Amino acid sequence: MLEREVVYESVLDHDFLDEIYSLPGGHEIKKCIQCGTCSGSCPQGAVMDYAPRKIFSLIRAGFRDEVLESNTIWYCSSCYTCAVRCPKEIKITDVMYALKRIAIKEGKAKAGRKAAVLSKTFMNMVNKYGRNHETELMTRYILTADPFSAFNFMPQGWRLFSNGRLPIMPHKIKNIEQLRKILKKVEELGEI
Amino acid sequence: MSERIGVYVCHCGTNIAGKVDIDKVVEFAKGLDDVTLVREYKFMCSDPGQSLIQKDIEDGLINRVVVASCSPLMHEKTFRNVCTRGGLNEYLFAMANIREQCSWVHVDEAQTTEKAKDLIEASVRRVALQVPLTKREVPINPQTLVIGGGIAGIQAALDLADAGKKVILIEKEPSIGGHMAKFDKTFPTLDCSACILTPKMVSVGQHENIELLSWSEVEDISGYVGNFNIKIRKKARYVDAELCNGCGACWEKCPGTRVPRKGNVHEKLSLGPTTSIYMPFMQAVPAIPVIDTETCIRFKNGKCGICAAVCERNAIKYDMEDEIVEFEVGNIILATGFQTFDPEPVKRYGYGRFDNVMTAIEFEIMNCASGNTGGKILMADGKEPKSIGIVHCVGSRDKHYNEYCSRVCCMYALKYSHLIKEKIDAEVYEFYIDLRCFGKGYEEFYDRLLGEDVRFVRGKVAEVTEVPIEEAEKGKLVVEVEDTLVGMVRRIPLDMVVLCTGLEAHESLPDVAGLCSVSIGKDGFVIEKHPKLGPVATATDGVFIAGCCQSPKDIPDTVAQASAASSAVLSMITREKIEIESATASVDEDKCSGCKLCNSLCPYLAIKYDEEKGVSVVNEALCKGCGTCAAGCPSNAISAKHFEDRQIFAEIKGILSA
Amino acid sequence: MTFEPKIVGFLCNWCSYTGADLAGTARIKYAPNIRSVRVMCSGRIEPTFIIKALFEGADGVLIAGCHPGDCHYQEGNYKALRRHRLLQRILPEYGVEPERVRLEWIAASEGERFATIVNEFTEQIRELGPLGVKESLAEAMKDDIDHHEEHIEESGAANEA
Amino acid sequence: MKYTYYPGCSVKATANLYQESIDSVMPSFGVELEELEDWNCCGATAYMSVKELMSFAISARNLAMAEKFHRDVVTPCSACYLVLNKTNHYFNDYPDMRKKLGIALEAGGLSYSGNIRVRHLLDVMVNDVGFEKISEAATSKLEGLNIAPYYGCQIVRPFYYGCGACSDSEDAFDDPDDPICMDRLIEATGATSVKYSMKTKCCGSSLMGTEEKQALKLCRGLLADAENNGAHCIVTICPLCQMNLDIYQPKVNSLFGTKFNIPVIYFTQLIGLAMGKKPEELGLNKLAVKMTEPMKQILQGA
Repeated sequence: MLEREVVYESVLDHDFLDEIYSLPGGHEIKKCIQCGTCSGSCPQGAVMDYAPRKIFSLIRAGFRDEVLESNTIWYCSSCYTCAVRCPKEIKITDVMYALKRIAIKEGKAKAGRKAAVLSKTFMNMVNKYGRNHETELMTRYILTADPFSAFNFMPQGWRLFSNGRLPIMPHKIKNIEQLRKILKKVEELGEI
Repeated sequence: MSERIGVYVCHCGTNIAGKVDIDKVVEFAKGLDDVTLVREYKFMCSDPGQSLIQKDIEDGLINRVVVASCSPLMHEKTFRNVCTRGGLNEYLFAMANIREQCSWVHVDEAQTTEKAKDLIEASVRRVALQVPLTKREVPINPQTLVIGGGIAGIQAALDLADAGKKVILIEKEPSIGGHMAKFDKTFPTLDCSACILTPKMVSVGQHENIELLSWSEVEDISGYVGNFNIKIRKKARYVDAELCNGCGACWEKCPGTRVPRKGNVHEKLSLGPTTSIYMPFMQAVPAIPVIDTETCIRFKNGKCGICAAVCERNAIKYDMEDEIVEFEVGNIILATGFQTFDPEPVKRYGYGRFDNVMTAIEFEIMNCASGNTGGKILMADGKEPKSIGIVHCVGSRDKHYNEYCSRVCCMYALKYSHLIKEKIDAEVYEFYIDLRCFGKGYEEFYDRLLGEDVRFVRGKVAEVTEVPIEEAEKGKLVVEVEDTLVGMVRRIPLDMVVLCTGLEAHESLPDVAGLCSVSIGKDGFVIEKHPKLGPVATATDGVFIAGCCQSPKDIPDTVAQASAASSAVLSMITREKIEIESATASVDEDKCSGCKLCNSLCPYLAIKYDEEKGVSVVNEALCKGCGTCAAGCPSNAISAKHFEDRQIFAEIKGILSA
Repeated sequence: MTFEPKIVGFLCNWCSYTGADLAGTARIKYAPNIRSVRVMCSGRIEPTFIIKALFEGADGVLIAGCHPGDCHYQEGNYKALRRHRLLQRILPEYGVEPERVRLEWIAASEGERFATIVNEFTEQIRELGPLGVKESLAEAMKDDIDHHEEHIEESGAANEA
Repeated sequence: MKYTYYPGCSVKATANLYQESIDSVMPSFGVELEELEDWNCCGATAYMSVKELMSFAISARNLAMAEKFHRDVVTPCSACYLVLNKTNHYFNDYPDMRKKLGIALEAGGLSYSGNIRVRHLLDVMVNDVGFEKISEAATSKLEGLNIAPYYGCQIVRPFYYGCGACSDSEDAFDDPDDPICMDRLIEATGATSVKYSMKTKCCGSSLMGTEEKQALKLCRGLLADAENNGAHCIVTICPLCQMNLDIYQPKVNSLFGTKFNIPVIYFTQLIGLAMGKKPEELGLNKLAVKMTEPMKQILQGA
């Protein structure tokens, strides 16, 4: 968290709200009444820097860095409890995704460094094979994010392997070219 | 044809002038055929504005009038009256709606101005073809129907009856009194609900001008303002009202159970007897019981008959049947009231799953001195709770259920806190989003509660659970909520949770409103004639509204609206006569081929075939001017007055002329 | 320059016109292409009104009435529905795409819905382009319209007499 | 009843035991699952965190390929169910997205009109097959077995009836806070469904790789609630939930000093057991937390 005594208007980003709002999932975010249903419902609410409700306040007030650098967005486990309960039907989970993307794009994903690595590794895996290969995913992820934690994952890996649940070879889809063409076109079109 | 049309363009302050170039519009209007005079004014509906038109008519400058201003639904009547005062037939007037459907809804000034021009040209072309029509007058029946016997209906009925007018008050429950009869105390003054309501109920029962039909429902409404025909179904009570003296011997001996006698405290909450023959509560008006045929043993297997045996006056009549009665009334007041939101679908609050989660109405009944807990606050197992949570906005301010604020919950929730603190030694938590204490004495009441050690937590409750995390939570209900002012998620163990369920229009409203041709808004409540200036009237002349059928409201507002509705009715009755729409259909007998198609098209059976002449004839008293017959006539023999084909054609031509 | 379609709306007094007014009271913005004609009931709307509007230069026609079951005159909207269906079959014979004539139910409380429908419809007509067959349409309809107009001239004169 | 089958990556790997039970059980109910040829990963939650439109695009490739069969797409994985469904909804709800996805698919020689229904295998079992048929097939009634139905998140959220998050309600089949269809399915097998509060709470699967402690905490809460309410085992419908609660259960024990020993099985395995099939046939030998003695005894008695 950044420390400030008084917040000057000049340091706030008042376009941040519109940036979120214009995303498909950002719809209705302006209608938040700060009731706290989301925070109260969030299984991770207690460990977040700011629980979801506060994230909306910060977005609306223009605290761009505080939001993007918070651990909140990386603690979201996509359980959608807040989203179905929100009395204003704000797609909160989608907003969290949007924040994750902006944070990764702008290199502000400090609090979510590991999650960012995992997500990117996953994406690369899918782009490469068309499918996820869990063995390779975890190996690459651990090596990139935190090689020293490898021993931490080993018991689980062994449990999978010994029960015949860990395939060694990745499966590549036949028409990977088609998938790549589609992705290339999206790149040209630009994200929404 | 040389008509002399006067066009009056209203600025409506900046409402129109801010988006429409008035000068251009005026120039344009001057160039239209038959237009002899164009004026503009800041507010055409103001006195000076109206005088402008009146004077031009009186001076003989014009013989047709077009006002380009707001919606005809807003001011058509105003300007028609101006014409009449000036000596011009009011049907030689047309309006161009350049505000609601033009300046207020478009962004680009040039386009808005163009549209305003088109709309004015349409009205000018139309008005040139309009013909004078004569107004018809009908007498107003001085009798009034009030539908619903809650505090709104009671107040309206008493006001009218005290003024010497006859009232028919119908109530679908066995007694009048509505929700107010279930309350113990009323906020913020804490006066006893029964003490202030019962005298009113009694005067309704005794009033010579009120015919009270309880346990009755509206079957049909036909006719029009001043002359409605009403059919009412008097449901069989199985108790003869003439003979019964309300002694209570029947329910004291009744072996049937309408409300379970076993089960926990909350399941058997009731104000009146829990038997199959019952009175809803002891102060019931009329004080006559009714048999609940769903649970009555006699009706289930024919084997009982105890109530008839114990009744000394032989008032029990098992063979009673529903009865249809008919009335004629001049006006109708709708006062169908509300029902509370059913919280069962909000699974996360556990209503129906957890014994000690209860609704506001259940809690009211529990608090009511005449209820079967004697006003004691008890948990389902009969013990006194040590901590109670009050959850606001259940089913209100929530897009999944009702989007609107139910308006009374904050205040009744505060009332509960006070009652709890007064009666027992328990901690009370209020879980609120915003506290809306807007009425007279309300903020002061909140202030008082703050001093009574009520714990206020700002946050909508996320969930009520029984799963304990720490020792103190075992065996308790745990409320999970973000205390938004502190910014922390809290878990609060409680013995009892009261859900402040919101108010919804009563489920019977859509049917009744349909019978009166009154529209229901998307929130489920009746749409009033005007949200600001016509809050007790509806779009249907002669049908008025009072109380929660229009929107959630508290008792003072309900009573005020009821009195307003009755005074509106009184002003109608005092007039004795009312003018009704002249724009009816008429048949050109020369063209009518006598095919009778229109006879079946007319929803009011206003067109009859004249055997002698071999043509169809419109009964103008029954015709409401919808024009369906005119549109359907294959020989073009029917014209809808004031909406004739040629007038509409002229209007179409006008809007497309640019 | 983009094509600005001309749209004529026929709105029933009790629901749809009130709904359109509500859009105004709530200051909801929508495309300025629509100009509305108020009738007491959607049951009053004759197919000839619509033909006339297309003939006079409209690119699209919106008919709006109360929701089924809500008609102020009990069932005028059902009549409108039937006439609309009939018209949908006839329009292609004049060379007019049936999508140019749209029927919607708009309640008095649905200001926002009115605005949404107008916007959608305007865009739809914009994509369809101007009613290109206007010349041939005029030719094809001439007899019908002339006949009808003669007819109503007479009846109008009769009314005034 | 023929469906286009979308297994998803996990079912082909770490959840191969799920697939084995599906293969073993489904034909008995006349459910024919024809695997979508050359399907690709749905993208799950991770892809969406990096690129939005791309994640919808890869998901849409599957839908586009499936559309020509005019059958419902069925997946046994809750995450795939959610992502495919979400793609479908957003494709239909947001014209701009529809347009762009259309262009992208075209680049791959595909097109999609948005008319496919994505369903979960559980939905097919309870609504198309029905409890009656399941009950009939359950020849070895599992009486005495207490089972905690674990729905998890993504099958009931956000696509359930009445929720503003979805534009039509047809895809939904149960309540987001208190679903009951699996409870009824358990009863149909003769077993007892355990009433507990955590049945739709998050197990933290998506956090296990990054915020392990928090994820383990969520697992502990779930396992504790099931155990306290007398569950012999937990039944689940999602490969990610299963792996999380199964593979990580020893770790939960070591971190929090608990002694959980609760097998976590798939609903298809449960149905198989009720049909009298051998555990190996259903892939039950591949569980990390093996079937307990009391469980085995009940099964033998059945």
